[in-house]
Amino acid sequence: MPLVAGIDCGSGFTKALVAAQDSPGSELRIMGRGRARSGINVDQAASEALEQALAGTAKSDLNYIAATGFGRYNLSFRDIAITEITTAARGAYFLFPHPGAVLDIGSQTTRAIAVKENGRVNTFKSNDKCAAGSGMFIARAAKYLEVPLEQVGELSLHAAHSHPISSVCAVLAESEIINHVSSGVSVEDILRGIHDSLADRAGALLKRVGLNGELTFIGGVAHQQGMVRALKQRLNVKVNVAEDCEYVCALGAALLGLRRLASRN
Amino acid sequence: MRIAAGVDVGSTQTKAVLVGANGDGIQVLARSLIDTGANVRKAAEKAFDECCQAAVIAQADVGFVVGTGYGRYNISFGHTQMTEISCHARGAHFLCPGTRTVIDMGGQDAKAIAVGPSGEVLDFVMNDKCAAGTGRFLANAAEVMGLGLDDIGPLSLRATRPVKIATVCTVFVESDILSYLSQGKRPEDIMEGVHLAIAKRTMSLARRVNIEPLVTMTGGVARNVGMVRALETVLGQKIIVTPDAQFMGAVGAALFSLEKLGESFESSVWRDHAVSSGD
Amino acid sequence: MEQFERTFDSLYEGLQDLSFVGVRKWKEQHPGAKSVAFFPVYAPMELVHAAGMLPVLLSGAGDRLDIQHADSRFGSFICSIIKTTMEMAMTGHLEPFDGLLFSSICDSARNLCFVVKRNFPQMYVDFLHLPHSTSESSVDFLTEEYRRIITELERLGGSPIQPATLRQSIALYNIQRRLVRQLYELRAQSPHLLRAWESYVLIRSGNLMPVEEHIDILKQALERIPARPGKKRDAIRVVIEGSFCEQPPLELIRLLENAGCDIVEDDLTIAQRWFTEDVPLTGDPVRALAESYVHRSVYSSVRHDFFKPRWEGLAEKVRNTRAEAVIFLIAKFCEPAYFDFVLFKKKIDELGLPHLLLEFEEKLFTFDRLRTEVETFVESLVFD
Amino acid sequence: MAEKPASEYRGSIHQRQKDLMLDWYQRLDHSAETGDPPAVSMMISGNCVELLEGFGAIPLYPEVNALQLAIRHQSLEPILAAEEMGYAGDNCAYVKADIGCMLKGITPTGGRLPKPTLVLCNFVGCNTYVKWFEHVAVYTGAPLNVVDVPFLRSDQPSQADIDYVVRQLKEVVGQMEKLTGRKFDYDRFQQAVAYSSEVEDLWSQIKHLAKNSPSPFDAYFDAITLMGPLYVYRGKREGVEFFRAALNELQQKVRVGEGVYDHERFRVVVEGPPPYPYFRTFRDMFASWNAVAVASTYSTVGGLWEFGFRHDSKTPFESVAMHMLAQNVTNRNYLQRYDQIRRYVQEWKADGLIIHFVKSCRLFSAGQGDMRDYFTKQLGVPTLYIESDLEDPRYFAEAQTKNRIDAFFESLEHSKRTAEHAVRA
Repeated sequence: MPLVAGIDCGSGFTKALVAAQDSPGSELRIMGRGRARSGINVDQAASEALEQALAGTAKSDLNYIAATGFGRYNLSFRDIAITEITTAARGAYFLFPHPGAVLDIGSQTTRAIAVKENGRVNTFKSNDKCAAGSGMFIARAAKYLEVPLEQVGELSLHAAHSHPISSVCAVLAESEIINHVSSGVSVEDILRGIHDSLADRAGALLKRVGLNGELTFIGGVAHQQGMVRALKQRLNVKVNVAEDCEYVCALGAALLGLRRLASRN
Repeated sequence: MRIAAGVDVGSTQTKAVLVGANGDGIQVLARSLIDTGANVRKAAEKAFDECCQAAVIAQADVGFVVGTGYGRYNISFGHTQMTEISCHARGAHFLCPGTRTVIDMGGQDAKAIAVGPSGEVLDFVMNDKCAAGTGRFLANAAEVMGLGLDDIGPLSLRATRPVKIATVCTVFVESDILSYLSQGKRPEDIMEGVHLAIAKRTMSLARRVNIEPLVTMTGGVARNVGMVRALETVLGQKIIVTPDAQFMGAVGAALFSLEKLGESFESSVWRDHAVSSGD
Repeated sequence: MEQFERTFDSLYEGLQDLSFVGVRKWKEQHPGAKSVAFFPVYAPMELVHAAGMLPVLLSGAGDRLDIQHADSRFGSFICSIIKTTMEMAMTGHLEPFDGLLFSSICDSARNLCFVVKRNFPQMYVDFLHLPHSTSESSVDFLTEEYRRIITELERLGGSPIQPATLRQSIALYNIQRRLVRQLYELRAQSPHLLRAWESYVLIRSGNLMPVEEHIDILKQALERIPARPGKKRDAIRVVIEGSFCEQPPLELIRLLENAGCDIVEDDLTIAQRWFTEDVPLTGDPVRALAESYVHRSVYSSVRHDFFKPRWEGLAEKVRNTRAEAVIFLIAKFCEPAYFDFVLFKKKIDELGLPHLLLEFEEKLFTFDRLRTEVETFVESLVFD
Repeated sequence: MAEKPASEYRGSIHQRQKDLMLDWYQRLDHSAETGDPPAVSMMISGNCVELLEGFGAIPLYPEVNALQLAIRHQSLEPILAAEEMGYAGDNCAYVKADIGCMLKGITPTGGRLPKPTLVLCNFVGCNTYVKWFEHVAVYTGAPLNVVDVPFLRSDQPSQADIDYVVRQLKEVVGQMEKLTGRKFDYDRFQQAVAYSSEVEDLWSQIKHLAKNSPSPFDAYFDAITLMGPLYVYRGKREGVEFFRAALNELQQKVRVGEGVYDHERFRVVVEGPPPYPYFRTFRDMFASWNAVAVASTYSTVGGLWEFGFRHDSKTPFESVAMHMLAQNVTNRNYLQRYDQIRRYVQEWKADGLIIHFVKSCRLFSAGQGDMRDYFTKQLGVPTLYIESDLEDPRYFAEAQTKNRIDAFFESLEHSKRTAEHAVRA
C-alpha cells in the first residue's frame, strides 16, 4: 500500500509524519512521527525527523515525499513543495472535519486561515510586519520571567487578573513586563495578560478572514492551555486542539502527497 | 570632598557611578554594573551599594543621588530624576570634552544628541516603537550565530563581502541570518551586514540633528568595535569611544547630583521640576 | 530574433541604472536642451515634449539605493517611493533634471513636492492640480492649469510652445499609447508568448527615453513577439491591481508568474495607457488634453469620477480579460490603494472572484513570505 | 509617579461650549427623526458652513464625532470593526472610527445621527477626504458632491482657481435645491457670511491674547475645545454671542494677569493634531513643566484668521471660495505652513516648537522631518518631534512620549538658566 511522508521544515523544528492509505477515501494509517531541531542544514534535520517517523521502515519504501514549511525548497529529496498554509488547512480539516478557521501560532508568524469544506484554503492572513503576537513573544517573556516554556500555559491558568501588554514589539514588550514585575504583579497575571493580548491579536486576524464555525488551533503554542482559554474567552468559539498539534502541517503534506500519488497512477 | 552619585537603570543593565569634587576638580571615584533583571528597584539598590563598597564610602556620605534611564522612577533612594538624554550629553561633555554629538546605543534605544558648548542638550532624536537597530537586535543576531556578544565586533572586522540584511525586526532577523548561513555565507560577512544595516538605519534617523564633530558614542553597544566601524563608515567621520562609554548616563547623572550639592548657578536648575513632578 | 532579445536585455539593464545615463546622453546630443521629470502617476508628457525638452517619468529607486538621509525628512508610516525619491534628490541622482513636477495624487507626494522645492531652489519644481471631479468646469480649470504649466515651461526653455508643435507631440504620444494598448492585448491573448515582467520592462523603459525611440522599440516588439517560441502553461489568469505609483520589484512580478499566475492585466506604470482613446488632434490642443483627462481617462485610485465608480472599471477589466482572480499588489503605506481595496474587494466578492492582497515595498529583496502567500493562493485554486 | 494635575481652565466658556455642542447633537437627533433640518455631511477643514445656512441645513462633521469618541476612550472598537471590513492598519483612523460607528450604530452622545441629504466633500488638500466621503456615500446611499478646490500652488490663488470654486459652489446650490425642494435663501447666506466675519474677528482677537505672558488660555488644548462652536456656529448669531463672551472672559483674565499657569515657565508652538485618546495625559506632560501653547497650526484647519482674512458679505461666494482656497492650513502648501509657524514663534514669543506626528494624517505629517530640519538648522528654534496618532490608542507610547517631553524641557530649562545667569552676572 502507498507509503508517504509529510515533512514540515519549520524555522524552529523540522517535523516528519509517515502515513499509509490503501486507496483514496479509505482509512489513513499514521505509521510514525519524528521531530528534530532545524538548524542550518534542512536535509540533515529532515532525515533525522524522518528516521524517527519511519520507525524501522526503510526510507526507500516511501512512495512520495511532500515538503512544506519555511525550508521546503531546501529539502533536496522532496517530490513536491507545498506551503504550510495549504497543508495546515488540509491537516486541520482531516482532524476536525468541519469548515471553520485554523489558527497557527508559530515561533515567528501567526496565521489565520479560513477553511472551506474538504479542507481547501478560502482566505488567510498572517502577521508578517513584525513578530508582535508570535510564539516568540511568549518565549521571550518566559525567558525574562525565568519560567520554563512548558509551564507557561499552566501558570497563566492560575492567574487572578490579567495585565494586558500594549507594546506591539516583542522586544519592547519586555520593558512593560519588567514594569509589571517591579510593581509587584504576579508572574501568573503577567502571563495571562500576554495570552490575552496574543488572543486579541489573533482574533483581529481571524475576524479579517472570517471566523465562523469552529476554530482549530495548531502550532507549538497550542499546547499552552492558558492560550487556549484566552482564545475561548476572547472570541467565544469552540477551540479544537489536536494533542499532536505541531504535526498538523506534516499531516496535511502527507495527505496531499497521497492525492498526488493517486492522480499519478 | 563633596560626593554625589548617579544611577542609570537601563533595560538590560543598571549602572551606578560615584563622583567626588574637591579643590583640584571632579573625578570619578567608582563605578558598578549589574544586569537589571526583573526587579528594577532591587537592581538600582544593588548597583548603588556595590558602587559605594568599591569606593569604600558609606551610602550616608553620598550627598545627592540622581536617577536616570527608563527605570529612573523605580529608584527608591534617588533624590530626583533626569532623562538619560540630558545625562548622556552631560557625561560625554565631561569625559570627552569638545563633544558636539552623542550617539547612544543601548539595549532598546538608539539616540542621537546634539550637545552645546556647556554640555547642554541642543537637540535629540530617538528610535520609536520597535527595537530594530538596537543593542538587543545585535544580541539576538549574535545568539542566532552562536557567538558571544563580545566576539561579533572583532569578527565582523574580518568581513570582505558583507551580506544585505532585509529586516530590521529584532526577531525576524533570525530567519534572515539562518538562510544566509544555509547559503554558506561567512559569519563575518553576515555580522558585518547586520552592523551596516543598523548603522544605516541609525544614521538616517540621527541626521535629524546636526551631526558635528566631535562625535562620541555611548551605551553598551559602543564596546562593539564592528558597530563603531560601521557607524564611522556610514557617517564618514571618526567616532570617539571611551572605556566609560557604558557608564556615560550614570556619570552624567552623578555630575548633575554634584551640581545640586555645589554652589554653581545650576544648583537650583532642576528643583522646580523635581518638586513639580512630586517624586 | 536574437537582435530583439538583445535590445530587451539592454532595456532591462537600463531599468537598473539610477544615474539616468540615457538622459545625460540625450542632453549631450542636444546642447542647452532641458529635461523635466515627473513624479507618478499620470503626467502630461506632451507639454514638456512640445517645449523641446526630454520628459521623464520617475519610478523610485527600488532596492538600488539605501535610505541614509530621507528618513530624517519623512517619518514613519510614509511609503518607500517618497523616501527613495527624496534620497535620490539628496544624493545628487536627480542632477540631470532641470525641473520636477508633482501632481495631486496623495498627501505625501504633494508634501514631497514642496519639501523638494525648499531643499533644491535651483530646480524648477511645480505642483499640477489634476481635478478630483469631472464636471464641465473641471475641463475649463484644467485647461487653465495646463496653460500655467506651459508658461512656466516656456520660461524654463526660453522659447514659446506653438499649438502646432503641441499637436505633433500629442500625435506621437497617441501612437505610443496605441502600441502599448496593443502590447497588452497581445499579452492577454497569449501570455505564454509575452510574460508580464517582459512587457513591464518594455513599457517602463519608455519612461526614461525619447518617445520616438520607444515607439520604434514597441513596433519591433509587436512584430517579433508573435514569432517567439513558447507553449501554453497551466496557470490561472489574474489581474494585478494597486501598483499604480510605487512599482513592485521586478523579481516580485516574476515570482507571481513562476508561482502559476498568468498576469493578463495590471495597472503598473499606468501613465502610458492613461487614455481610453486617442487625444483629439483637432481644436485647441491644450483643451484637448484637459478634456481627455477629465472625460477619457482610465480608472485609477488617484483619479475620481463619481459618475463611473472605479470598481466598475475593475469589473470591466476582469470581464474583458476573462480573469479568474484578482491580486491586489499594494505598496506599504499607500493610502489611496488601501482605501480603494475595500470597495474593490466588495465588487470582486459580488462577482464571486477570489482575490489575494499582497503588500510590497519597492526596496524589498527577499520574498519568502510573499512567495508562501502567492503559492498558497494558487494551490487553493488548483488543488481540488 | 505622582503627576501635578493638569491646569484646569477656570472660567465659563468651556461649559458654554459643551452646551452649544450638545444642542447641535440634539438638532441632529431631531433631523434624524423628522428630516428637518436637512443634514449635510461636510469636512472640518476649510468648511463652507455658510452655504448650508442658505438652506437652513445643519452640518454633520464626521471628524467631530470621531474625536469625541477618542476623547471618551471609545475609538478602538469602531476602528477594529472597520479593519475587519478590510481597512488597513495604515488607513486614517478617523475614517475607520467614523465608518466603524456607522456600521455599529455608535454615536458620541448616544443620540441618533441623520442620513445626510447630501454628502458634500469640501476637498481642501486632504486626499483622504475624497476617499472617506466616497465610502460614506456608498454606505449611506446618499448623493455625493465633491467641491474640487485647487491646492494652493503659490502664495495666492489665481483667478481661474477662484472662478472654478465659485462655479462648483453654485452647482452645489442647484443640487441642494433639487434635493431639499427648498429655494436657496441668498439673503440668509449673505447674513451667515456676515456673522462669520464677526466670529472670525473675535476668534482672531482671542488668538492674539495668547501673546500676553502669562497667556490666558492654551492655544492648543483650550483652543481645540473652542473649535466645535467655530465650525458648527460660525455663520450663526449664537456663534457671535459665544465668541464675544469668550473674548470678554479672556480679556478679563489678561487684565488681572491670570494665566493658564500661575508661573508660566515655557511658551511653545504646537504643530499637528493632538493624541485625542490620551488628550488629558498628553496635556499633563506639558502642565508638569508649566508649559503653555501660545499658538498651534491644528487650530487653523477650519480657517486661518489671525493674519487678517475675513469673509466678506459683499462678495459672499467669492469670499467662501477664497476661504476654502487660501485661508485654512490644509489647503495651504507645506512651505506656507513653515512660514505660519515661524510667525507664531517670533510674534507670539515662543521658546520652542513641538511637532506631533500623527500616523493617520499624512497631510499634516509627511515631511515633518524636513520641517524640523528647517526650524532647528535654519532658524535655530528648539524643536521636539514626537510620534503617535490622533484617534488610534494603539500608537501612543506613554513612557517614551513623557521621556522625550521631559528631556526637551530639561534642555530648555538649562538654556533658560544659563541665560538668566548671564544676565545676573
